[in-house]
Amino acid sequence: MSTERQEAVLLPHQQDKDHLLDLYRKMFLIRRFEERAAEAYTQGKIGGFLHLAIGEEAANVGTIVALRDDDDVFTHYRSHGHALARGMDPGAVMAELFGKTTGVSRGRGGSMHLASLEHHFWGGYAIVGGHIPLAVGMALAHQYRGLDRVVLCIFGDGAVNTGAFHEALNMAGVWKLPVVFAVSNNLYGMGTAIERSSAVTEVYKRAAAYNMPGRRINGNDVLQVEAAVRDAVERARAGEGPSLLELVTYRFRGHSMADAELYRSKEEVEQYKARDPIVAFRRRLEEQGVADAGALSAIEKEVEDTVEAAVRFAEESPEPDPGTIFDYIYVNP
Amino acid sequence: MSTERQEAVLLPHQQDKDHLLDLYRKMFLIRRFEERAAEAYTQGKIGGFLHLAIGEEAANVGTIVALRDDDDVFTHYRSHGHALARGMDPGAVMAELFGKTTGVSRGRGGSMHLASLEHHFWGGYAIVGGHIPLAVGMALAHQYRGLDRVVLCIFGDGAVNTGAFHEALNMAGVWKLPVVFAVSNNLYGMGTAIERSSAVTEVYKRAAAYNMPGRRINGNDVLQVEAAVRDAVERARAGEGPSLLELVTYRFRGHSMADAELYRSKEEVEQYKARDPIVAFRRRLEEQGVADAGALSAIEKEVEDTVEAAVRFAEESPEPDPGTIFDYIYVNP
Amino acid sequence: MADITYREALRQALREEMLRDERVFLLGEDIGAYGGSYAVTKGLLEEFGEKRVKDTPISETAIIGAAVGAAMDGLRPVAEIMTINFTLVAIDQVINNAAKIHYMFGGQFRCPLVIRTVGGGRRLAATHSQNLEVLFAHIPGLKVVAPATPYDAKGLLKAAIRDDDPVVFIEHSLLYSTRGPVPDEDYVVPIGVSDIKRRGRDVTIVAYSRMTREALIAAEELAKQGIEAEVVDLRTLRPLDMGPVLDSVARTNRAVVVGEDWRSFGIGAEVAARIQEEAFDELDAPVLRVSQLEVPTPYAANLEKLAFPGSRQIVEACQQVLNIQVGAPVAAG
Amino acid sequence: MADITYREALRQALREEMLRDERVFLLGEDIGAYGGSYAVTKGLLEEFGEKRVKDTPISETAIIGAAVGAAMDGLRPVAEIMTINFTLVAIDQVINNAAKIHYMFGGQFRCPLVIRTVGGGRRLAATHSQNLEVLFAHIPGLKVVAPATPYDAKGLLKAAIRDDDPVVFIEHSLLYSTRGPVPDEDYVVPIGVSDIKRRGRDVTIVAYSRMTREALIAAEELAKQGIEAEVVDLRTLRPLDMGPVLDSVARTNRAVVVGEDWRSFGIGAEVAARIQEEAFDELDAPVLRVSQLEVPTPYAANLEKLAFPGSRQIVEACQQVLNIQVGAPVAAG
Ligand SMILES: Cc1ncc(C[n+]2csc(CCOP(=O)(O)OP(=O)(O)O)c2C)c(N)n1
Ligand SMILES: Cc1ncc(C[n+]2csc(CCOP(=O)(O)OP(=O)(O)O)c2C)c(N)n1
Ligand SMILES: [Mg+2]
Ligand SMILES: [Mg+2]
Repeated sequence: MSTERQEAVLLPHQQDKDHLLDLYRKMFLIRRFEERAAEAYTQGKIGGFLHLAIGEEAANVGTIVALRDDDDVFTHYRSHGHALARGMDPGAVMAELFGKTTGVSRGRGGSMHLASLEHHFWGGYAIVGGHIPLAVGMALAHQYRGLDRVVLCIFGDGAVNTGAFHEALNMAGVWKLPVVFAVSNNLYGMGTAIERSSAVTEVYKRAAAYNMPGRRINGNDVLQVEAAVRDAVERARAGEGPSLLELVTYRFRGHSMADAELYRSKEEVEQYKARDPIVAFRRRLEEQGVADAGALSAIEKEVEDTVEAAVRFAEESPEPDPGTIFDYIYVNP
Repeated sequence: MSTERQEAVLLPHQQDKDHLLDLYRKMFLIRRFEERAAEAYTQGKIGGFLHLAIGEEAANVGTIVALRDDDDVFTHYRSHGHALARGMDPGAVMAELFGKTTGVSRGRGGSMHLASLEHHFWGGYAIVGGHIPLAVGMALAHQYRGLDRVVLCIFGDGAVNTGAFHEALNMAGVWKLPVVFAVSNNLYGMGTAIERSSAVTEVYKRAAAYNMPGRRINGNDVLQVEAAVRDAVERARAGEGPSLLELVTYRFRGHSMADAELYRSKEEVEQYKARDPIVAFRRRLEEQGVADAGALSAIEKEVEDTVEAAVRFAEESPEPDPGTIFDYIYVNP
Repeated sequence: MADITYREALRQALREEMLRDERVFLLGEDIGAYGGSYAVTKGLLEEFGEKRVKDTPISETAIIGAAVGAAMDGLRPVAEIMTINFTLVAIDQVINNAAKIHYMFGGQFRCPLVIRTVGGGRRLAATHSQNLEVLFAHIPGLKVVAPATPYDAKGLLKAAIRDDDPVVFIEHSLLYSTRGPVPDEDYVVPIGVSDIKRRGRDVTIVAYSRMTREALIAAEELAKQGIEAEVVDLRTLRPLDMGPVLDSVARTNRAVVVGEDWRSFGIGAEVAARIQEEAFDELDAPVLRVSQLEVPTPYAANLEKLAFPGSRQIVEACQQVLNIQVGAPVAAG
Repeated sequence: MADITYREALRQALREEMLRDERVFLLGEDIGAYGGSYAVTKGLLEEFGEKRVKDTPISETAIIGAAVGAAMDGLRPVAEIMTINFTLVAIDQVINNAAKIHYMFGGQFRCPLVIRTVGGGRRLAATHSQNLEVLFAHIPGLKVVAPATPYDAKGLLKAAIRDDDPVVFIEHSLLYSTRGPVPDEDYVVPIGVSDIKRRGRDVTIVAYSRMTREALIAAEELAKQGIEAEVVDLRTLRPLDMGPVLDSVARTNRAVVVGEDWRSFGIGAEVAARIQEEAFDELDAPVLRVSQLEVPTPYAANLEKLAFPGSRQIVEACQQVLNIQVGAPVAAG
C-alpha cells in the first residue's frame, strides 16, 4: 500500500501529439463552457444552483480520459467538466442547464444531474457522498457478471466525512471490487477548509482504513492525473480491487454562483490562479514543441464556436412538453 | 500514533489486593448474572432479545473501572456487564430485564436499554453504531464547559462499518474531544466473521484515518484492558484528544438467545472457552498469592446470593402502572 | 395447493425467482452464514453460493446504495434490511436515489430493486418495534407493499422482483409463522391491487399486513353480534388502490381503517382522507382509525400490550361507527 | 415593532437566546465562516466565537447525534441541517435517538435540542426541493414547527430553544426575504398552538409555512368574488392543535387543507382525517386537499411551476367545496 505522496510516471501515449492536443482541447472547452454558463446564469437563463469547476479542469479531464468507453462514471453535482471530457454533446449539456427537453436528462435534472446512458455516465448526484455506494454497486454488478468494466467514482474532499463514503469504501475493500475512487480535493467543502472538517487532511491516508492503495496526485497536472488514474483503473480491471486517489486542486470561483467567498482571501485565490492548470499546460505544449501558438489558438477558436453553438442550441430548444410531467416516475406505472 | 499491537504496562494500583479482588468479583458477578438471566429468558420472564457477553467479562470490567465516577459511559445493547461493572444495582438491572417498574429504566427499555443518570451511564443503544455520535456530543459538552470529564464509548467490531462510526470519529478527531472509543472485538457481528465484513480486520488501524492513536489489547486480560483504557482516559482528560482501543475478545454464547450458531464451529468455541478470562484470572490470583481458593469461593458465594436476590427482587417487583403509559414522552407535554 | 407459512412462502418466492432469472441476487446482513435473522433466506446460501447470497457488513447505506447501482446496470438485487427500524440509517438512499433515479435523469436509468424489510416486533422496545411504512408510502417513485397472507406474500414478492421499479417490501415479524394455502404453480399477485378478504354489508374494515388478520378476527367476533363486516386488505400502500375500498363503502356506508403504526400522519390518515373525499355522500358516520398508541413502544409487557392495537379495538371502532352503545371507550390511538 | 424579514427574525431569535443562555450554541455546516447557506447565522460567529458557532464536517449523522449527546448533558444545541433533504442521512438520529431518549430510559434523560432545517426550494430538482415534514410529524417524542411569518418564526424559535424536548424547526427557503412586524421586546409563541390568520365565514383554509401566505393571497382573491375564507395557520405540526380548525369548520362547514408536500400520506391527510372524524356532522362538503403533484420535482421551469401548488389551486379548491362551477379542473395533486 502506498501511503506516500507520489509523482506519477508518464505513460508512452502521453508523448502522442494528438492525445496532448485532445487533452488541451477538452480542458479549454470546459473552461469556456463554464464561463458561458456563468453568464447565462446571471441572465436568469439557468436556475437553481450552478457549481463551476473552473480551475479544476486538469482533474476533470485527467480522470475521465483514463477510461475505456464501456467503463462507468459516477460523479457529483460539480460535473460539467466530467460530462464534456466524456464526450457528451456540449449543446445537450447546456440545454440541460437551461432546463430544455433536449438536455442530456431531458431537462428534468439540471446542472447538478447530468447523465448519459450512452456514455456510461451514470449521473451527477447532489446529496454529498450519496452516490459513492451506487458506484460500488455497479462495480459489484461487473464482478457478478465477470465483466472487466471498471467504475470511476468522483467526489470532493468534503464528501469523505460522510457515512456513505465510509460504508461504500469498506464494502469495496471487502469484496475487492473494480472501482476507482477519485477525490477532487479542492481544499474546501463549500466554505469549510479541509483542516477544519477532516481529522486527517491528507485524504489519501484514509485508504489505509479500507486496505486499499491510496495516492496523492497533483490534480492540476492533467498528465499526472491521467497516469495515476490509468494505473488504478488497470489494477481494478485486473481484479486487484479498488483504490483511492486524491487529486489536489483548487476552484477559482465560489462554491456556487451564490457564494460571497467570505471564508478565504482574495490573495489566496490569486495565488492559485497564477498557477492556472490550463495556462500551464498550454505553455508546456508550446515549450515542448507539441504545438505552436497558432495551432493552439485554432483549437481555442474552434472551442469558442462549439460553445456558442451550444448556447444557441440550448436557447432555441423547447421546454419539456407539460403533458409529460408524469413520465419517468415509474417504468411500470 | 501507535499502530502496532501493544501490550499494556501494568499500573501500580494493579498490584493492590483489594483492587484485584474487586475486579474478580465484578467479572464473576457479570457471569452469574447473565447465566441467571439466560434461565429467566427460557422461562419466559424476560422478553425480546437478550444479548449475553459471557466470555467478554474482562473487557466489560477493565474498561469501566478505568473511569472516574463523573466520567460518562455510552454503550450498546450488550451491556449488562458494563452496567454491573459501573456499580448499578443488580436487582434494578434484573428488574429492567423483567420489564418491571423498579428497573433501571423503569421497565421501558429492557435488556438493550439499561441506563442510570446517577452512574453517568447514559444508556445501552440498540441501533448499531447509533450511539457513537452521542458520546462525541457529550465529550463536546465537557470541552464546551471546560470540564475534565471523559466519555467512554463502547461498541462492537460490527459497528465500525457503520457510517455513524466514521462521522463520529472524524468529528472527535477534528475537535480533539475527550472521548475514548473502545471496541469489543469479539470477532463476529451476529453471524458475520470480521474478515467477511471489514476490509481491515485489525480494527485499531482505523484510527489512522482520524488522526488518533489506535491500540490493540488482549481483551481477555482485565488488567491489560484497565491499563490501556486508563492511559487513553488520562490522555483525553489532559486535553490530548480521542483514542481508539481494540479489545480482542470472544463471546461464548450465541449473538442473542435466538442464535443457532450455524456460522462457527463448536471446536472454535470450545477452544476459546478453554481460555476463559474468569478462570484464567482466578488462577492468576491464586498463583500470585493474592487470594486462596477459600477467599475466592467466599466471593463467589456472596455473588451467588446477590444474583439470587436480584432475581427475587425482579420477580417480586410490580409492572409499571398502566396509567403511566404516556409519561416520559415529553418533558413539556 | 399446500398450506405453508408466510416465511416459507417468501423463501419460495426468492428461490423460484433466483432459479428463473440469473440477474436476481440477495444481499444483506446475516442472510447467508447466519441463516437469516428471521430465517427467510435459510438454505439459499447453500443452494446458490456466495455470489448470489451476499452477507454484508453492517452498512445499510452501502447495502441499499450498492443495490441501486447494481440495479441501474440491469441486475435485480433483493436487498434485505433486517428490520424496518434500520432502514432509517439508509433512507436517504431509498428516497434520494432509488425513488428518483428514473425521473431525475429523464428516464435513462432504471432501478429494478426490491428492499425486503420487516415491521412489527414484540418486547423489543422503542427503537426495534416500529411500523414506519408511511415514511416510504409518501414518496413518489417508490412502490410499497405489505402483504398479510402467505399467498399474497409469495405472489407479491415475485411481482416485486419482476417489477422494473424500486419496491419496498414490508414483511411482518409476527406473521412469519402463520400459515395459509399457496398454489404449487408459478403465480404473481399484481402490485397496486387491494383485495377483499371477507364480504360483509354492514361496515368496511380497511387494513394491511398483520392488521388484516386482526380485522378478520374482529369480523368473526362482530358476526356473532349479527354485524357483517367487509375486510379490504390494501396489500399495496403505494400506489394505493382505493377502488375496492370505495366500492365497499358505497355498500356499507361506514368504514374503519386499521394500522399498526402511530395514528397521527399514519397510513390510516390517507385512507380516511380519501374515503371522505371520494365517498362523502355515501358515509353515514365518520371514518374511524385504529392504531398504535402514540408512544415510543415500551418494553414492559403490560404497557406494550396496551400500546398495540388488536381485534378488540377494531370491534369497538366498528360498533362505534355503527352507533352501537358499548361499555368500554373506543379504539387505541 | 419593526418590519423585518423572516431571516432577520430567526437571526434575532438565535442571537437573543445565545445572549440569554450560555448553554445555547449552534452547530452545522457552513454556519460560521461561510456565513450560513441562507445567511440566517450571518455575523454570529464574529459575535460569539468558534465555541458557540461551530462549523462542522459534512456529517449530518454526527451533527444531530452530537447535538443529542450535548443536550443530554444539559447544553441547548441548535443544530442546523442545511436543507430538509439532507436530514434523510441523519433521520435515524432524530427518530431513534432524539425522539426516544426521554421515554426509552424511563424519563432519566432529556434532549433539549433544536434542529433547524429548511424546506422548499426552486429550480433545485428532485433531491433538493422536498417538503418532508410528514416524516417527522409522524413520530411521537418529537415536536415539529413550521412558521409562516417573521413574528411566528422568531417567537417559535425562541420557544423551541427554551423547550426541554427535541424540536424539528422547519423554515422555508422562499420565506427568508418576506417581511412582517416583529415586536422589539422579548416574546415567545407557544409550540402547539394553531393561529387564525384571517377571519371568514364561508370556508376554512388550513395551511402552514409558505402555504399560509398562498392561502392569504387566495383569500384576497376569493373576497373579490364575495367569498370570505378563514385561514388557519397550523404553525406546529406535532403536537397538532386542531381546536381552531374545528371551531372554524363548525362555522364555515367547509374546509380545504393546503400543503406544499406530496398529497398521498402528507400533512393534509391527517388534517382532513381529523376534521371528518371530529366535525363530521358540521361538514357540508368533503375536505379537499391542495398539494404538490406527486412527482419528484423536475428542474425545468415550466414543469416545476406545474408541480407546486399556489393561490390559484387554493382558490379553485375553495370554489369546489363551495360547489361553485368553474372552468378549470380543480387543485394540484
Ligand atoms: C448530505 C449533504 N449535506 C450537505 C449538502 C450541501 N452541500 C452541497 S455541496 C457541499 C460541499 C461539498 O464539498 P466537496 O465534497 O469538497 O465538493 P466541492 O463542492 O468542493 O467540489 C455541501 C455542504 C449536500 N448537498 N448534501
Ligand atoms: C443499524 C443496525 N443494523 C443492524 C442491526 C441488527 N444487529 C444487532 S446487533 C448486530 C451485530 C453487531 O455486531 P457487533 O457490533 O460486533 O457487536 P456484538 O453483537 O458482537 O457485541 C446486528 C447486525 C442493528 N441493531 N442496527
Ligand atoms: Mg471540495
Ligand atoms: Mg462483535
